[in-house]
Amino acid sequence: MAKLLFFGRLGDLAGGIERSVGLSEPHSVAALIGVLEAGDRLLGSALLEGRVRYALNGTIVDRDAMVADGDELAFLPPVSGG
Amino acid sequence: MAKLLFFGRLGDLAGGIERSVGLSEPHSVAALIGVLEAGDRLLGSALLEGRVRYALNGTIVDRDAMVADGDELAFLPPVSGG
Amino acid sequence: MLRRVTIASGPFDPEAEIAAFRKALHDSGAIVTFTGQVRPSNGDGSVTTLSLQHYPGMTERGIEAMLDQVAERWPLEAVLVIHRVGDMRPHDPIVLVATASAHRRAAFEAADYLMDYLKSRALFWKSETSASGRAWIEPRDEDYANAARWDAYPGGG
Amino acid sequence: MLRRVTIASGPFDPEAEIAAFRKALHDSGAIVTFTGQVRPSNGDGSVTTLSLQHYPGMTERGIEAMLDQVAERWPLEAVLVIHRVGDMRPHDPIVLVATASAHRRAAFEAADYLMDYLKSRALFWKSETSASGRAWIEPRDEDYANAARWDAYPGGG
Repeated sequence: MAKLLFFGRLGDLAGGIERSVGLSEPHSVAALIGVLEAGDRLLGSALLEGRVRYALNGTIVDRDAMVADGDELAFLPPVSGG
Repeated sequence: MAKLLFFGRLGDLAGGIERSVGLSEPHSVAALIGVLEAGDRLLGSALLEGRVRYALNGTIVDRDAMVADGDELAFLPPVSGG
Repeated sequence: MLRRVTIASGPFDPEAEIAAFRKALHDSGAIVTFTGQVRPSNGDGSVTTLSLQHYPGMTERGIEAMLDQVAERWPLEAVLVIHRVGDMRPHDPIVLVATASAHRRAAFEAADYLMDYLKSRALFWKSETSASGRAWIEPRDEDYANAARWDAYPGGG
Repeated sequence: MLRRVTIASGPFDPEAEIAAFRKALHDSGAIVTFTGQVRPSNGDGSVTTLSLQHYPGMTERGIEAMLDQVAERWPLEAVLVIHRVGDMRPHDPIVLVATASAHRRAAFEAADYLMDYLKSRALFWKSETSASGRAWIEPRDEDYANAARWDAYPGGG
């Protein structure tokens, strides 16, 4: 299983901050968003917005990065500070 | 009597922060410094240094300002902040 | 440079924290603090609850990396960052930054710089609940502009 | 703008003052404070006593006039200035400035501006007593330079 985290308004769209997905083989971030989009078009397009960043195991990555079982992928919308 | 106030290092030179002088007639600040200088050359020259300012009854004045009995004249060396 | 970063899930007392921060100093003559607290109104209605979310671990590492930069840029004896997460009410403290230095310019600039980072780049997401419902807040142009001031800054204390 | 100026001839507690200042606020989300305290050393020996002298009445009027300028220049809800006079020991608080605003930039700039005034133009005279005796201190070039920064400042918050 890989852990997906949806912060800020993305959590509202995903119906919760955390979700687990089983990955039989590694997927790129882009491919994983494709899977999510197939299940929920609105969520998928929100995850592709230009200002959303991706963090894989705590490091910012681009959509080519590969996600495997055991990884944590976080979707970070623009931050809003304190 | 006029009240003279000597702040900062000028107080050390004057031997105290406050001094009273009887003025039979109004004197300019410059003339008053002349009187003080006659009694104490070192104090007189310190009061004439370019960075020393003069406050007559709480307002900054120049050496032409006239001081009379009942006035308060303060000698202000450069300030040193908090 | 002494440093402490705390993400607080419950209320904190800014003045108690500032007092402890100041008592621990040895050679600093200048202490600057910034306290941010929930404003009762946001312009279009009164706020009842402000909620802050962070990414545990990654948010803290981002702040620590920023403190590394601050330590290089300014001669500080100590820095403190406390940031609330969770639900807050009007007047509750949200953030406290404290800096201490021998030089007041360094203390002012470092506190200002850290606040610009916390407001525009640190990993916090904020929602406000008011009479008109719950809304996620994104940074204002002003926050980006404040943070961008430092990019052209010649540096040094 | 709420304002309070106090020349204190005895010790004061910065954090108690900041707490009272903050409790009185209605709509400010940003509070900046500067605390200045006596440093244990001045570079050429350890300081045992710092003595500050002011010109009662005229010193306060100068600070109040500066607060008039600050009130015009920045949108502040409140300002506090407390300044010690008399004899102080290392680590004793000398000065506290606190500013509160809806906007953090206004709070930072106003506090910074007031400190520059207090350090370079307010009517205080300072002497330090150390192992090498008692010496009157005059402003450092740095203090004049800090204060001069504002002369070219375009103003506004």
